[in-house]
Amino acid sequence: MDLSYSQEHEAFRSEVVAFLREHADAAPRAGKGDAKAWQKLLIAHGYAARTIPRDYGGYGAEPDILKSRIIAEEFARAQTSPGMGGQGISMLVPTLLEMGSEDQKRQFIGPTLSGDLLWCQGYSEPDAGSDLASLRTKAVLDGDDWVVSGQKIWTSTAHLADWIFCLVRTEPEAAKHEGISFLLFSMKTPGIEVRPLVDMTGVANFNEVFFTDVRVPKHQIVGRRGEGWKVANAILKHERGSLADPNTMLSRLNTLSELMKTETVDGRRAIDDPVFRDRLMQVHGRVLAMRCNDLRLLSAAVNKTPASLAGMVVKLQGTELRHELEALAIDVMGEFGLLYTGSPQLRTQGSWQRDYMFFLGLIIGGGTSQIQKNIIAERGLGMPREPKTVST
Amino acid sequence: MDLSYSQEHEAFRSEVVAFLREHADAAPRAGKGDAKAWQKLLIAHGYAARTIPRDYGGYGAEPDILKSRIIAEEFARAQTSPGMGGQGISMLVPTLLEMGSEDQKRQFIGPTLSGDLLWCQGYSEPDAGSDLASLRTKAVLDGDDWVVSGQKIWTSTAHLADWIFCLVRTEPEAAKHEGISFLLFSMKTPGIEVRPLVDMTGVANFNEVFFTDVRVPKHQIVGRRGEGWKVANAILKHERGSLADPNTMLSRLNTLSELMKTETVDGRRAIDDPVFRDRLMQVHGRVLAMRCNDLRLLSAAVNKTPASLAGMVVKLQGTELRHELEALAIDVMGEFGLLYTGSPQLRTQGSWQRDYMFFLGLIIGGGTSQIQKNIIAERGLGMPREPKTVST
Amino acid sequence: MQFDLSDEQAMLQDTVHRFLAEAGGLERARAFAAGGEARAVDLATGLAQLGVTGLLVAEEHGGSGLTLLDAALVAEVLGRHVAPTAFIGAAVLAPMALQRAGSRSQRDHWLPRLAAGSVTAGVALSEHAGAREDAAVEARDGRLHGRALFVIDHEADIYVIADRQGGLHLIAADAAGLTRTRLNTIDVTRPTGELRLDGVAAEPLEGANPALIRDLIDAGRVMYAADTLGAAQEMLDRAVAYAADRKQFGRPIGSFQAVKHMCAEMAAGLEPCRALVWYAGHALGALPGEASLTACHAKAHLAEVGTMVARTATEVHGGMGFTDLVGLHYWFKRIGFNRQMLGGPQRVREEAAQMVLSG
Amino acid sequence: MQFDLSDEQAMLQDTVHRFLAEAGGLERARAFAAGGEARAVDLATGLAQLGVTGLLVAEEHGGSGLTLLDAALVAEVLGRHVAPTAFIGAAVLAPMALQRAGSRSQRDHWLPRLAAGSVTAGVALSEHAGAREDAAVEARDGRLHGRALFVIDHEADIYVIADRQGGLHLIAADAAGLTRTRLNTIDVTRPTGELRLDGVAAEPLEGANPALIRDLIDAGRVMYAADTLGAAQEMLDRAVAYAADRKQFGRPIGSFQAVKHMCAEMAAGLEPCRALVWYAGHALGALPGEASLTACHAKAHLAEVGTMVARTATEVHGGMGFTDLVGLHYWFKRIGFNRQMLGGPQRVREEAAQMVLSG
Repeated sequence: MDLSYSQEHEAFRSEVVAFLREHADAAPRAGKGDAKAWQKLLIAHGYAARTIPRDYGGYGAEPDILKSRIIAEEFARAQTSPGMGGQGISMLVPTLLEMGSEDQKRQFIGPTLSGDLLWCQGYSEPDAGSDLASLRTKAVLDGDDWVVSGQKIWTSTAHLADWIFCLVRTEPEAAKHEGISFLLFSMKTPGIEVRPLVDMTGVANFNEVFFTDVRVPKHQIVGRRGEGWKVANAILKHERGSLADPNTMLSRLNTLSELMKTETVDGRRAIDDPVFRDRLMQVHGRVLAMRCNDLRLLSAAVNKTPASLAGMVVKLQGTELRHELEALAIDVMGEFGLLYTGSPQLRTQGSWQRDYMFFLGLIIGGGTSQIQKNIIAERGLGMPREPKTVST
Repeated sequence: MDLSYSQEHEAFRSEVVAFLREHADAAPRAGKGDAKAWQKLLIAHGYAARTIPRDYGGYGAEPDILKSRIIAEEFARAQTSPGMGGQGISMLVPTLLEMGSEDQKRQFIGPTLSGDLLWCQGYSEPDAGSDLASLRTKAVLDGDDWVVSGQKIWTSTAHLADWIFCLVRTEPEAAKHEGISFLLFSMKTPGIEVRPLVDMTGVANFNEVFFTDVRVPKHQIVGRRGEGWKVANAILKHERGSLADPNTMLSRLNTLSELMKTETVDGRRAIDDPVFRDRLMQVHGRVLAMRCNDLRLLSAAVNKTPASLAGMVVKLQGTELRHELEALAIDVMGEFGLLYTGSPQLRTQGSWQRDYMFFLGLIIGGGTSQIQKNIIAERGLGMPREPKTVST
Repeated sequence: MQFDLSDEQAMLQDTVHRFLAEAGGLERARAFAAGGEARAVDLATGLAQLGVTGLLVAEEHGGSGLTLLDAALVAEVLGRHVAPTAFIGAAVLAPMALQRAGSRSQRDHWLPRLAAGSVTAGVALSEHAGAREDAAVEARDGRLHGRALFVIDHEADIYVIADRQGGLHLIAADAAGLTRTRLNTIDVTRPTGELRLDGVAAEPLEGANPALIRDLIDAGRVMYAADTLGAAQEMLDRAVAYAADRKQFGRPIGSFQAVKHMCAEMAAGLEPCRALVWYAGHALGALPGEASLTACHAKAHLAEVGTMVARTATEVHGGMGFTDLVGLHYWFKRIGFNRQMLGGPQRVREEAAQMVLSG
Repeated sequence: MQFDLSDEQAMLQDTVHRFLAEAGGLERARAFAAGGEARAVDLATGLAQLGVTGLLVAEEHGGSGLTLLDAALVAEVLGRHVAPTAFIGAAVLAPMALQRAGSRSQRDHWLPRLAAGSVTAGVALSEHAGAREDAAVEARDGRLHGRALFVIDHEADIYVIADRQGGLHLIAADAAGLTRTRLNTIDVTRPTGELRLDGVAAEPLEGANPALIRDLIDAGRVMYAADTLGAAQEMLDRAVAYAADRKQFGRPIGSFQAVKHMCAEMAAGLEPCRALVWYAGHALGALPGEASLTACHAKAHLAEVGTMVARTATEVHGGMGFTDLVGLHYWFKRIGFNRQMLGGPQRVREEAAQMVLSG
């Protein structure tokens, strides 16, 4: 058990701190500032696209999980943008590195990293959610083009994206996991319609995307025909549990503690109410457990030791915990907790209600809690799979 | 909405109260006194075996749910034994009335009611719990006898019982629900061994019963060969949710409130601790809901209106609620809550720990919570049954 | 002995239910949410014609003189349809206050108007169920000063306002010195607001006293509990229907045990709530010794069960439950609103504890 | 940066695990429960030989000078085997107290004996984590008066006793004026008791002070948390194994989604607890600023998760879990015992709140 960092890593931390001291003013804030210039500066210093080969527009460093963590920690501490995110950078780039052709790597990775090419992800469909492999958007080869028809849903940045990486059914006769291919195409291709999908928070965080005879050049496929499921799973491997980040939760909890010092009922502060204190401490204990679990996962990654169950539970526990943290805040505020966008007395910009709902969305999205529990039971605990059912 | 009783019922209540005033001293208490004489007195006055025909040893009154309730209420208020219970009286007698032959009714009902014949129930087996219909205790016809071999479990009064009503497989070739028969036989028959089954409370509340070539005269069958499942379900209909009785829970809650006035930590009474108060009130609210639900069920029974879902949830909710009530009491007592049989400082005879465990047993027994939820979903909410699985 | 709804009560619920369904149900709430209307006039008019506004008003004043239990039954139906209409303030608390504390002439003047729906009343008494930010109203020399938060049925013509001492007062919405601010909450179906009173001329209800305020709060709490009962029942029904319809892995998701058990847990939690709300509604008029306690328990318990159902029913709907497409969030938010109004569950339980443990 | 067990630590756990398994595991606990033994001498001897009793004792006194994290890892294994043996008092708190507060001669005399297991020490300080029935110990003129409840490792040769002011004292089990009473609890594997002190001659540990009492309680709480971690993990493992084995409706019950999800919920709750216990154990020695807070959270959180696992694992076992046949209740009761000792979860959370919210 050793929570200290080596001299090399401490030196690296100093470097990052020095960089931030010098340059943080140039970082974009609250949607203002030159995000692309900042991204280029970060790549040049190795604080973004750190381990992507230089040939493809990255910084080309050896992977070092602790250095990545140090970068994340220091940028968070300085409340400075850690560069661009999004599904192109976090999911497509690692996948192309693993499964893409040399041409695809050269064509797409650089512009994606620099922010010149924004991506969205075309996975889920109205009838293919938990059962993603049953997706029905089809692509039929016609001459040198795939002709794509169908509908996607939950496409988060479809209205902004330049391109889409998309799962389509190309082999209707094959078994369901083996008939899928992975296509890349421009969102400007004729036949694509994007409709915003308003959710319970009142905002269109997602879109529906409709394809009508969208023609995609034959070579814009990653992997081979019918290998799309394999490619998609290579992507899933790179999806992060960052939405349930325990450090974010801890800082959210601190914000709640501060709020409890100012909210009063009949002149008494919420923080002095033993029942609220007890609920706050219940949440605190659970957040600490997730934070220690996160430390364990980091350590396991650094030392390449297995911690599979500890990783599997993060999404389930983290999203539920965050939802409950927000629920506690609403109870603490009582009727003030009901206020939403546009109210003058709104607390913390209405973020408690918004996140209360948004994290319910996250409990559901990216594999519902039910699917998560199946995975934990079957892959984590080795319990027997459900027997095949007689199809009806 | 009318919670008052009619004049007839109020008069009946006065009668019961008068009876109790006059005779309660003769009732058995804490295992002492002449239970059989008391039972006969109750039957003679119609306070036990009330609706059983006189020909079979009952009182022969018309069914009147309110009168039954009044009897139960007043006997409980007077803390006087309401007569004999047990599976013979509560389950076998109604079943014989519905499915038994005239000879069986005349032979068994009277002595059972009077307490001269004690019964136990042979249903569950080690490998047939939730899936009761897969039971394997077999009975083979040999001349004029059934020859019974196998094992039963969870047989609660097997060590005291004179006779057993027992499910056995008589048609091994038939579908599993159709190969079962319902036999009655003496526990003194050679080949029966009863072994007490100690449970987590430290007491043998149940037994295992082993049958080795037990010979049962052919005519001691209720219904026909292979009709045992039907007969058993007629019995289940008569099983009561009395174990989760909300009035008992309310009185238990009052005992807990009193306890909280005397238990202290660092000199402070538990009742003055806001977190315990809040937990107590959470339980109180839930108990009240179950009590109102019980009133609704009573009213529905009186007025013959349906309240099926309200009835279906009683076992699930009641046993869980009671378990939590006991858990709260243990937390209130802290380390004193750990004490068990034989400790000088024991609170309430150690009943909190005992019932905490016993009600966990009840959550499991008589259809686990998982089975209860299946029933509520499928029969109560009409949700689709699970598809048949390919047998493996 | 009958612990059940009478035929008249079942019919009352059915009548209001059919009216709201024909008025568009969820779609009517959506249209209201889209903005532009201060009040849903069609609903207000229709409900007035059905006698809903005059439910509690005596027959001599043009109402039907029904009980608070009947009002709770209507609240349940309104919750079921997320009806964007005034009720708990306008049709329950204001008539109750006037009837119990108003002078003969006040009753003769206002009750027929409230019953007919030609006047809508907002009610300001949240401070008696926990004052936030030290809001309070003071009455001095026939004028009101101060601030009232979370006014029920805020879009009104007149307001019934409780002062700090337990007095009640009537003011007009256009009175001089009154500043009205709409407080936008998650529940867009029930306008809520703040009143700032800067020496507003008020008409006192002379018969008011703290006991009446207590009764008003009890009644309001049972109404919110009943509204949650209706809203939660509707969410459960929709979850069950969706689970039967929606297929994944080649079978209805309702055939998966996990989904089945989620629905069973909702039903097991919710079904006893129905009897609790009935009992609490009945107690308001008929069992004065139990009314406050059962009102607290109904409010708190329905808040907890409602929250569980709101979340679970949304989960059963999967991603669709998170979107605006099926509109499930209207019920979700209404249940969330009911949870906090007139005291969140924890506060209300502490009130119950004081009754039980001192008694 | 390594947040994981070292090879030595893994080996320590494995050694103790193999010893306890060979000693009979559950069957050894059963035999102990059947009565007749004041102490399980074979286990005490074996663990002493493995160095468990001397884990925290410095090498100069015949121990191995390991850390409180190592002690927590051993506590986890003891919980996993419901081992009927002294540990938290005898091998953790008593050596800690002597090492930190004893004089040179006290240390030289007692520590080698504790390390060798030739002397077993009970520890009485529960009153500092919430005095029940106003129990308390007063020290006057070198003698102890009063009453100490819930003595840890009660079947002992000597006792370390905290007085009301935060002083610590040593007495012999056969001292004049001492009345020892065994308190029978649900957990038959760990004898607990009451001491009545009627002017008992005591040897003070001169270096004692309230800060040390705080440290002892922190350490004790982490040990109970670790014991629960081991016990709960064992219950989960047994539930998973039982569900794979037990067939109903022609399939292993573990293939039913309801059973699967019960196991998944146990795992999801329990797995992060492992890291929390590691961290809290590490903090005891290495992170003084965080030790008390993480000890409180580890104690309270493991109490809650442990209770959930204890109940759920029993349910997965169906009726069999309720019987004595599979002995699951030994873990159930041990988890229940750990929950209350040195402060139930709610009290411990209030202590945490005072640290967090005043800080």
